[in-house]
Amino acid sequence: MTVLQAAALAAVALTGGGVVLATDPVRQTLVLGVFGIALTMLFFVFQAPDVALSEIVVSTVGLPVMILLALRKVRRQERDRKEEGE
Amino acid sequence: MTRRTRLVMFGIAAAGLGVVLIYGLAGLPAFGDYHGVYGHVIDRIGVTERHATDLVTALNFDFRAFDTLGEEFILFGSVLGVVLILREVRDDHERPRQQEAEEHSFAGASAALRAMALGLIPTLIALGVYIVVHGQITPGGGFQGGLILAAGPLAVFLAGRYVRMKRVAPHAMGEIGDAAGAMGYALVGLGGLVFAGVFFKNFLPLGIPGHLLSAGQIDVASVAVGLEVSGAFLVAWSEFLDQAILVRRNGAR
Amino acid sequence: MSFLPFAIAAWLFLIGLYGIVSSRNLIRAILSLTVVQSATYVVLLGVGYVHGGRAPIFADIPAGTPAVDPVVQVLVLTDIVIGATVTAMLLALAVQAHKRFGSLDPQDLRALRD
Amino acid sequence: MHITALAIVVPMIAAALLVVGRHSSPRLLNDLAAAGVGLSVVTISAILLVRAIHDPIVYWMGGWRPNHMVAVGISLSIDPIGAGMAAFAAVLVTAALVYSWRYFDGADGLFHALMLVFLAAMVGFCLTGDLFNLIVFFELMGAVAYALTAYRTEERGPIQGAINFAITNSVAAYATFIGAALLYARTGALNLAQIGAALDGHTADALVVVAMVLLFVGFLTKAAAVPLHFWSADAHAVAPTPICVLLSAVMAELGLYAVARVYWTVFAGGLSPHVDELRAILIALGTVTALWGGIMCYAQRHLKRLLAFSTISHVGVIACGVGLLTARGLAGAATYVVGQGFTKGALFMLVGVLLHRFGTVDEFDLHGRGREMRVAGVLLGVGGLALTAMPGVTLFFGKSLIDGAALDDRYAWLPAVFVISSILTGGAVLRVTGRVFMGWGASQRQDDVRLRHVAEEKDEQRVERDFTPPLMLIVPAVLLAGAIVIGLIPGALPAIETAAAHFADHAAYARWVLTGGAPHFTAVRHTHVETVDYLYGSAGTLGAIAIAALTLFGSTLHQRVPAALIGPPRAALTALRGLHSGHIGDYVAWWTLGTAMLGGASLILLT
Repeated sequence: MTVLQAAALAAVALTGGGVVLATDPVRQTLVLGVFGIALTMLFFVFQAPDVALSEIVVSTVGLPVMILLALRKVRRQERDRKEEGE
Repeated sequence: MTRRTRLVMFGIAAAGLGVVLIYGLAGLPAFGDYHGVYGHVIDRIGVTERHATDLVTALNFDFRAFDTLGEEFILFGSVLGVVLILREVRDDHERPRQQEAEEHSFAGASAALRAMALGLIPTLIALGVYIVVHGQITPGGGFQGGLILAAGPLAVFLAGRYVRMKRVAPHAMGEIGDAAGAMGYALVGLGGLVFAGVFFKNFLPLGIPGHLLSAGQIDVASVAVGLEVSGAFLVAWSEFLDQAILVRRNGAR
Repeated sequence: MSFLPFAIAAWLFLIGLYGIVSSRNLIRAILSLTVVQSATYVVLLGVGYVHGGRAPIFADIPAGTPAVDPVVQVLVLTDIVIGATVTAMLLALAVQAHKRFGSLDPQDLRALRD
Repeated sequence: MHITALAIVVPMIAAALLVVGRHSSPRLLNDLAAAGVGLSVVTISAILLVRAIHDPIVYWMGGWRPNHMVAVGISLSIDPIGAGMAAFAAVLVTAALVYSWRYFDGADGLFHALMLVFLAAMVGFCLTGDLFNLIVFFELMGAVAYALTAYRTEERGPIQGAINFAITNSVAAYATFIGAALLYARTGALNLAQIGAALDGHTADALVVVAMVLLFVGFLTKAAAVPLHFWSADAHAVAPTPICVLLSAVMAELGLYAVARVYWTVFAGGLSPHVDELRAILIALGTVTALWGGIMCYAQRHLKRLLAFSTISHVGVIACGVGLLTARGLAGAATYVVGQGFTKGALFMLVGVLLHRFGTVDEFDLHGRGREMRVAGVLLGVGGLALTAMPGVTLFFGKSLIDGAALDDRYAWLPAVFVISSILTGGAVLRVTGRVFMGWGASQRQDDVRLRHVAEEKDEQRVERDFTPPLMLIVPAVLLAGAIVIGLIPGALPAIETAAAHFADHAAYARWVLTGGAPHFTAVRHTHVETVDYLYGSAGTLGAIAIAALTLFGSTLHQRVPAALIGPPRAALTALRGLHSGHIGDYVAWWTLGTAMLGGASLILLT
């Protein structure tokens, strides 16, 4: 195993744990993006460029857009509910 | 179960599952020592018989094209699912927040960001198309390219124009692209059945390896997938976008 | 050292499960689910790797060059699409759940208790 | 055969067309088109079944035939059991589509499109001969089912049910991915026959056993075996009725079909030295599932949840049939699947009739309100009796075969478990029939709080109506007729026994798939229903009638029993019910525990 591969694996392990352990959802989304980039690097050093390309488009554009919009909706709902309650 | 009981039970169970997983994975050949027969056969016949140089794409759209058919319909079905799940909210009791809908600013998009995003659009589209049609030669293919293509209209939104994005990529158009792409992919398979006698059997000229119009059905399949993926992601994004922008009429404002 | 990729896959699988079990926010559970899934990518690609092998793209390398296994890469591609779409659907469900229950904490989702 | 792939691709293309035209096409067109496509898939599957009975069919996608016994493409490997399951699924999807003509007032093209994709997924799942392809169709089935479960998004139950369904089943699917990766690493193959051939002659080691456990756990999650079942009672209880029919009558059974298919094609050779231990594990699992489901079923008053738990109980019985790991047990399981599928489908549809009419599915709310609905009442009663595996119905013949297989294998106590399952599940339906359609028994339960979801939820159709569309009764009547008659068709049972024996022929499967040559099967000895089977069958039916009568008319009985005798079982039942908390964290924790236990037991006993 090359140093690059070991480093990419370590990055995946750490950021993967980070996604789970991050408390704030927005921060978690950001960590998820970093995790996606770590996976992409791993796929590159595993000689899988097709997979790496897929992973990068999904994890930097495809999913974060949806997650952030969903979070925004949730937050807005919470605010509306609070205003209604007052 | 209380949270505590749940976590204790999970802790014990996870330790057990960890042992099971490690036992199983320990039987794998050492990392880097793989000599599976399937990959070798594909390496041998992929270029000669399919005239494709990217064997992953050749597998995806030819040898194992049938898997990809299932995959495309997972995408298709899930996006229908997103539409189905979020559909109720767009009826009469919700409407776009006026000021934001007309000139939506995404997280305080500055002028510089807008200019950048606008500049991004043609680049994204060109890159997307390139990746879709070169799938059989170099890394990439319908899925990756399609997603990048869909990011074009998304950049319009980043540039701060919600309504304009809806005009550039109306919801119905995304939906039709999604369905037509999925169907197109199935039709590639059916073409094989009609013209070559077997479902997904190549019925198009193979061309010269490395050239744009090579590898038979792979290119057509890749374009169909690209269409589907860009439609699918547009629909999904715009559903979530509607969610984030629509508000209840009887709400605070 | 040659076991490292697989050990990390097991770690991702279990830590992801922990994230779902311990979650007080559905969106966090959904993101943890993607971590569970990434374990499958690492196993599959780890299995098909060949020391010194090139990517299975014979555009700029001569035929016969040792290459890593292309089959597992196709499986991972399918896997990624499945993951992204299921995540999208779950996010939509989470948005609806928040609308109906007023909360994303699984503890507050109480429509189904026996 | 040229039409082979059409069974899968025709519903897919139709689904895409329905989506393209969904904003303009009228409801009637969608209904007719979807049902028409369903019927065409029934026809294609039936043709495949007839051909496969003659000789199994291998269809290599893309014309990629195996290269020196190495599969480069994906095969559909079609034998009578696979084709029969596909036809069975297609019949039930078509029935559900016809039933929903009048059921869903608001259904648009989305519903029909998703149903057709669901159909394509199930047919593909039954016919494929490739491990990864099997998993892809497994996921496709799941993805569509999650969406359909959440169909009524304006209510809370469906949303939560769909979330629990999707998360649990996704985790399960990821486990199957790892299982497939392990087998691919060992054998370099994805075709089931080729993997099996590569594993033959080597004693199974930890890798093979863990791969098997991960695959089985994935499939058993969809089948809803205890303790991987928690999601299913939720999802089956909240999905719209036509979807419940498919989840309960087809999808759960397909999970067990996959266990059987993968065991016999892949593992039967390598695990043959440890077949007794594996049998013990699977039968333990099936027994717990059958009893747990039965008890929970009888304890319900929410009718859809009641039927959901009854499916879990029957899944336990079928798991025992498969788990005996003999051709006879498998034949019994296959027959049982058909009988239970048609019966359960009809029962869900009849509960749907009550929901359509009265806007509730609570047993006590409905007390006596069905007196005018004679047809529905008779049908529900007949369905309840069929569910007890009364002698003569298809379920009875299936159960007899499994009983026989159990006695062959020194599991003499297993028939008693099945009788208990019949009594509890059939008795629950008979109890409901008596209470709702005859007005027997109490209209209130004093000692029990109302279920939260009944109390808080408006049901899927809150309006009350004074009519029932005839189709909503005709379709379940036809299904029930099928559930009663199929086992009586001359030659049907021997044909199933032969098909099961061929299905279980590990070596022959590898040969006919990889070489394409005609298989040489050994002659199959057919069995007969014996007197003791009629005894078991009657015991189930009479017991069910007795327990239903006791519940309805013996309300003062429990006051005469000493409290010391009644207290502990009641506390246990409360505890058991408390486990079904609806909390996704609980469910995934249970899933982990179940997987760890199954994996631990397998590693200890099978290596």
